[in-house]
Amino acid sequence: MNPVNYLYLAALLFTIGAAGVLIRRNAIVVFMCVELMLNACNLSLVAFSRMHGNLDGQIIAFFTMVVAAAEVVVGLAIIVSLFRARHTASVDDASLMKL
Amino acid sequence: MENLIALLVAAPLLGAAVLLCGGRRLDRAGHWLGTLLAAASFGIGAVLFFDMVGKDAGDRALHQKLFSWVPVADFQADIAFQLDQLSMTFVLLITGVGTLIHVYSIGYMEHDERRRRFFGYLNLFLAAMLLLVVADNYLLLYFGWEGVGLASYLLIGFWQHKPSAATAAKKAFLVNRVGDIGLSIAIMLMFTTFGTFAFGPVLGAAEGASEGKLTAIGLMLLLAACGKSAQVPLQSWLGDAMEGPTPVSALIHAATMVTAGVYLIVRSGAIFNAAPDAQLVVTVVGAVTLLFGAIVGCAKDDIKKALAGSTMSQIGYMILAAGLGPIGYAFAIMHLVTHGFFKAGLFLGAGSVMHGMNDEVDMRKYGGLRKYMPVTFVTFGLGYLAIIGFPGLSGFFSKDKIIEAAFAAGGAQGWILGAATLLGAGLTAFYMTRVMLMTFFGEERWRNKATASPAEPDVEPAAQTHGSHSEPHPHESPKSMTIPMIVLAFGSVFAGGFFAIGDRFANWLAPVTRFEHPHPPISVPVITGATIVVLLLGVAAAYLQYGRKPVPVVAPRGSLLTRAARRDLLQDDFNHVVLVRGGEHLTRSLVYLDHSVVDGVVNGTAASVGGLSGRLRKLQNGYARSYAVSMFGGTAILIAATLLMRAV
Amino acid sequence: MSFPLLTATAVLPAAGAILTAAVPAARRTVAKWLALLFSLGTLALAAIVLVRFEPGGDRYQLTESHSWIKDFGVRYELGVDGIGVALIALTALLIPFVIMAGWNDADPLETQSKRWRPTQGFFALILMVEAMVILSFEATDVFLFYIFFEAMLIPMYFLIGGFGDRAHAGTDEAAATQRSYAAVKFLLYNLVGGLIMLAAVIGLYVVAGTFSLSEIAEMRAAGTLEMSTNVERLLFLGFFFAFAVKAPLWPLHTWLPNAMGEATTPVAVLITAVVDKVGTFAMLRFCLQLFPEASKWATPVVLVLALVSIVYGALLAVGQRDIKRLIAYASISHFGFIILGIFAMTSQGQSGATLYMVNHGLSTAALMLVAGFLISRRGSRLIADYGGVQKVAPLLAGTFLIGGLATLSLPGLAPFVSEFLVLVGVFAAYPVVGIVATTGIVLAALYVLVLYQRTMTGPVKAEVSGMPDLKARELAVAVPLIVLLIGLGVYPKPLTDIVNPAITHTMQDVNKQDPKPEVEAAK
Amino acid sequence: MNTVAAAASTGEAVQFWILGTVAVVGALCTILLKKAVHSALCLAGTMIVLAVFYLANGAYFLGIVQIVVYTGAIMMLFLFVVMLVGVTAADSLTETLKGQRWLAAGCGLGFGVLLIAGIRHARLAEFNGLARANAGGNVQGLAELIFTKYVFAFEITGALLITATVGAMVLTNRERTERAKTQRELADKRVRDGKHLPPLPAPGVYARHNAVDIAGLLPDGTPSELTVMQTLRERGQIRDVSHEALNDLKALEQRSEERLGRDTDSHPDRGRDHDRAEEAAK
Repeated sequence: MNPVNYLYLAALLFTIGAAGVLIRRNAIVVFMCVELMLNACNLSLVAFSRMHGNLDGQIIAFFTMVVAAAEVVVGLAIIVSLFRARHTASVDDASLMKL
Repeated sequence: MENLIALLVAAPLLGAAVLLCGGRRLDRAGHWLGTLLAAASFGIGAVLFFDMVGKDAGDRALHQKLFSWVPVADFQADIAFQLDQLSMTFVLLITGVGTLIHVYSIGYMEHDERRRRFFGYLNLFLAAMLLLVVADNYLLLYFGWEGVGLASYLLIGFWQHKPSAATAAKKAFLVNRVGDIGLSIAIMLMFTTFGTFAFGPVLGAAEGASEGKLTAIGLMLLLAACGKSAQVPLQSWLGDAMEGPTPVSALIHAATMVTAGVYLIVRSGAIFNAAPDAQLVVTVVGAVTLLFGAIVGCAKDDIKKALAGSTMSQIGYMILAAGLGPIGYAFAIMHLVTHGFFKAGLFLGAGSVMHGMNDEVDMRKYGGLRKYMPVTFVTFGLGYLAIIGFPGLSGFFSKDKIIEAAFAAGGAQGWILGAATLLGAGLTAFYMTRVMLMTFFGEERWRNKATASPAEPDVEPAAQTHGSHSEPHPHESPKSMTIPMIVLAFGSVFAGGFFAIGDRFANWLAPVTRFEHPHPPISVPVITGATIVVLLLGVAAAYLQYGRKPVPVVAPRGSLLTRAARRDLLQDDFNHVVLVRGGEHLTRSLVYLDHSVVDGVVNGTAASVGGLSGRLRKLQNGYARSYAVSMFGGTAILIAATLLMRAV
Repeated sequence: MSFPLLTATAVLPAAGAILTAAVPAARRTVAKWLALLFSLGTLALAAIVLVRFEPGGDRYQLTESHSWIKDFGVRYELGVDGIGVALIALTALLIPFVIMAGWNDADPLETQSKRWRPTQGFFALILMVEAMVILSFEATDVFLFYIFFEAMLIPMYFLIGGFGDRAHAGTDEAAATQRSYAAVKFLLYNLVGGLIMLAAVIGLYVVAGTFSLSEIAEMRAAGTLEMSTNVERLLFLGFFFAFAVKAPLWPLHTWLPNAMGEATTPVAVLITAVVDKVGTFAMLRFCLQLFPEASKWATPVVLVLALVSIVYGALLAVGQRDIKRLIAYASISHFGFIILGIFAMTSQGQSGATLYMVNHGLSTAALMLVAGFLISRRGSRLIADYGGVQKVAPLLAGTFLIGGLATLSLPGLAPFVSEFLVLVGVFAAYPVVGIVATTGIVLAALYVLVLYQRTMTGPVKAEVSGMPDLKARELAVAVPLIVLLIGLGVYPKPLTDIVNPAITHTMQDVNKQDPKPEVEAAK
Repeated sequence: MNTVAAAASTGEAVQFWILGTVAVVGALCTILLKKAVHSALCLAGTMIVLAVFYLANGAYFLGIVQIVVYTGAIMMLFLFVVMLVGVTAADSLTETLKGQRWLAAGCGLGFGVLLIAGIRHARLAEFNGLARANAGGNVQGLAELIFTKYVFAFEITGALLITATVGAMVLTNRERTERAKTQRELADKRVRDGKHLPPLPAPGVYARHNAVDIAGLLPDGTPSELTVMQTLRERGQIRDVSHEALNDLKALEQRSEERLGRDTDSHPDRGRDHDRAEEAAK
């Protein structure tokens, strides 16, 4: 088997995640989909690092995880306060971004 | 001596400036100042005249260049004066009659609170008119030409609160403007033909130019003359101009301004001599107008309008004479001067009558006034005799000469013109007799019937004196008014004889206008006889109609011609229908077009852009997810693009 | 390095603008006096320029030249020829009157708070416009000119849109919408023109490799400037379009009536008497000098358009009900005369056109400002609302009449000289065009006299009866203008002496000679 | 096994195909299931699968971290939030934005196709394998890089984490505006309000059913909301006493009575009780 398949898998997961972001209204689920996309990236990074035979890819993936962790913390905090504010976690309810 | 010329113009100009800018504090002395300056200008004119007489005929012309006016490349216009015999004649006429009418106005305008301004305008007119006649190039003449137009505009509309007056003033100015197109085009033609438009060079080189150009120039000058001198087809304004105060009608619309056209043609004699076609047209215009004016004069019941028609007709004589070339120039000017005297006199007389009759202008409401205003009666009578050409008086000499010259034009042209002038003489006799009879003879039609003045109560200052509109109390006018009338009467009696004896006047002008003796196909006494017969016929006819039978107070319907003549032979109706209505429609449709089409295109574009952006605006629905979709799609497109780039 | 006189002439009003704008809101009067002071100072500087300028000397004098944007060879080059001097003088002369006339036009209404700020802005903007206009008269670098040509739109936009005529029919909201419509229209028209011109400017740089007028002239003289006929024509059109919009020439004129109608009278004067002159001035300086052949190629069309402008503008003026719009259309007609004179390509025509720019500035200013005084008294722009003013306010009527007579170019008043020169110049080259143009004289008389008759004469209207006559401030505006009109009408020689040499140069640019007369008159 | 072959072995292939399918299915479930909890769980599954793939790719450290940090910490965080927001809060999958779903699907499809096309297009060299890189141990290798080459990035991520924590606290911390009420004050308040003078009934006081989210029945058999804890009440997560529940309750009583051998009319009060219960059931 050609390990390039990992990349295909990553692409697939990423796309699914993106589609999820677009389809779901529940902020939390949207957020999960973002995580999914991040993970897909990580997978491809790892695969790359294996291809090139150096660890930089893994390092990047590592940083990605860290950043993802930070992002989740803040993001979930935002969601919580949003829920507190308007008793809903739907992203469509925050639609004041129009003229 | 030369420097006096400038002074000649400056004096009344100063008067105008002071009176118009001076403000109310001059109200009490203003009219005296105006009269004084007019008189001063007359004095200067006299001095110059005697100086001129002192010289021998050859070098009598004076020249004075003040400064260069508009110098651009070849186009060199100077403020420069030329005073030769022709100009001198006019200077004396203008300042002389002008001064008299200033004096007259002192009395006539006594009760008008704007008398100061009236005198200011009069002075302004004098200055412009003098500038017109002493200018030494056509552009400066144009300056004066429009100047008198302005003065006439201001004076016709002097009683601006009367809409009729304002309209008449506007009409006069506009019709004159049409004429002015002629003058300006003539000047341009001169510039392109001769490279200059100063009298000396142009007239000197006239023969050199092609006849076509000269004819064009001539016709354009004629157009200008028609405008200013109220000749057909631009005569329509003169009748309405009678809305102005009577002294104005006397000075501007009888004696001086309206004769400027004659001056222009005579002054440009050299050009016309070399352009026979133009001359022919001039004579035709003159002939037509003299009959036109006479007919109109026969039908009008408004005394001033009747006199206006007569003025038209008399100027027709002058224009006709001027069109005859060297044989006519001198007589044209001569008739102009004599006409200046008697017509001014007649108008002043008419003014005096109105003054005594609560500003009633309808002759049908006059009658039998000779007992009440003797001086007016006598002076008016003398003017009357003069204008109809009663043997021995001014009109006789000057008009007779023109008739002779007309016959002398030669060929069929000569006969036709001669006949026209004769007929005109007869008509003149008729309508003037009519005026005379209706005003001073017959029963007193103003008695025991209220004279409903057509004008508002405060129209003429005189009205305020005899406040009510009930029965007028005819009375003689004050000295300040009668004296000028008497002086003018003297002029109208003796001037003609004085000029005509031994062609004194013709010889005086000869250096300027090249005098030639007319040689009519039939002997002079015969023509004279014919003239006298015709005028007696005219008088008789008038007497039969208005002397024997009582004059109805309400004008009878009259024949078709009469009714047409009352309406200026329908010329105004034509103007109204064709020019005014047509113009209104044109402008209205243009306004619409400008708004809907020219502007509409632009607005349409703007509107469409606005609509498009309005539709695009809907994409901004505020839902993060739909923004995300577009972003996602964008990414996809970017990737596709990069891939394609790579692939290529 | 001598004192940069030209720069100073433009910097002074600009500085004045900033200072005026900085005056605190409550000190309204201070701002007014400050603005007036600076405009007078500018006038003084302009007078110095006028004196220092030797008519016989070089084509461009008092030149300043500094490198600005090296990479594109854009230089800060100033210099004036006779035409420029005349127009700078006109501008510097008119602004004080504009300021005096608009003394109270920008004051807060009763409804607005006394701490209303824009009064300062009004005068500051006027001064800013003055600076821009003067600079664009001075710039001898095409790019520099373009910058100021466009930059003057900004203050004008705010002047039109921000300060409307107090006398308007309908509600304040309606007036506001009309005003913003007019302002936007003004801006868009001129921006489109400017955009096309920008393209042409860049194109010129591509072809010539420089923006400097003088360099291009040298190249042309040396024959080193290779510009194919088509390129030249395209560039000409690019420039001409912008100037024709500004001028304005039919059919690009429709912004002017709106702008002049809605803006306050002083601003309307600013537009037609000063700003629009930049357009005609630029035709004379840039179109003819940069693209002589193309100019000659375009002459027939331009002449026809100018003729249309003359007659069309006059006829529409006759048809107007609104005093200010009437004057606007009259101006369109007059601009037709100016353009006619420029493209007649004769000394008389072009020098007449230059005089016309100055005289039209004076006459329109006189007529429009007096009309403004009239309107401010009655609070209506409709002719029908007036009548018999002459009886209650003779001074007002008199000055109005003189302004009107100047507009119909009566001999003895300045516009006559220029109009006649233009006509003669055109007639000499194209007789038929000249004859058609003369009809403009009659139409001018028509609309002026109709306006005067309907507003000033006749029985006194009730609303008019209490109308006060001109006050001292208003006389201080009207009288000097009238004096100038008469003075330049009787003795325009000083002006022609300044202008003629410049015109000789322009004639050389297009290498044309005046047509010679048929017969040499016996001098 | 600390050397990863350049080319994947058959074993790895099998593993890939099986787990890969699981991962994709998990991902799909994540985005398709109605309830947030289920999504979260599916995601966790996918992540574990990914962790396995990391390990397979020789990223041992990352694999572990993935399991510990992601699946262990982050996903649990998610679950907490889900609990806060409401476990059963299922958002309807009906799309409100017009065309959004189709657009999303289209874009996603196109995007995926493009990515895959891109990868295919990239004609990647076969793997060099991490043999050398991992020679000194994967963790050591990473550590070396982190503290040398990527030290700045590392420090910055440190800062980032701190900021994130602070930010989270700031966002979630609700400022107390007034002192917390004491028991006494609360009691007084209750008295003042006048409702529920007695303390709230403990969950399932009268309950005939042992779940916190089912309202207990009042003596007359009507369910009382008060017996359910406030949070659930607010979320509207109260399961009502269903009709069946009442029925088998009745059945129970029936049986007990039969066993105790009492006839119904000897216990009139109970009969009344029945009727009332039935009414409540209706």
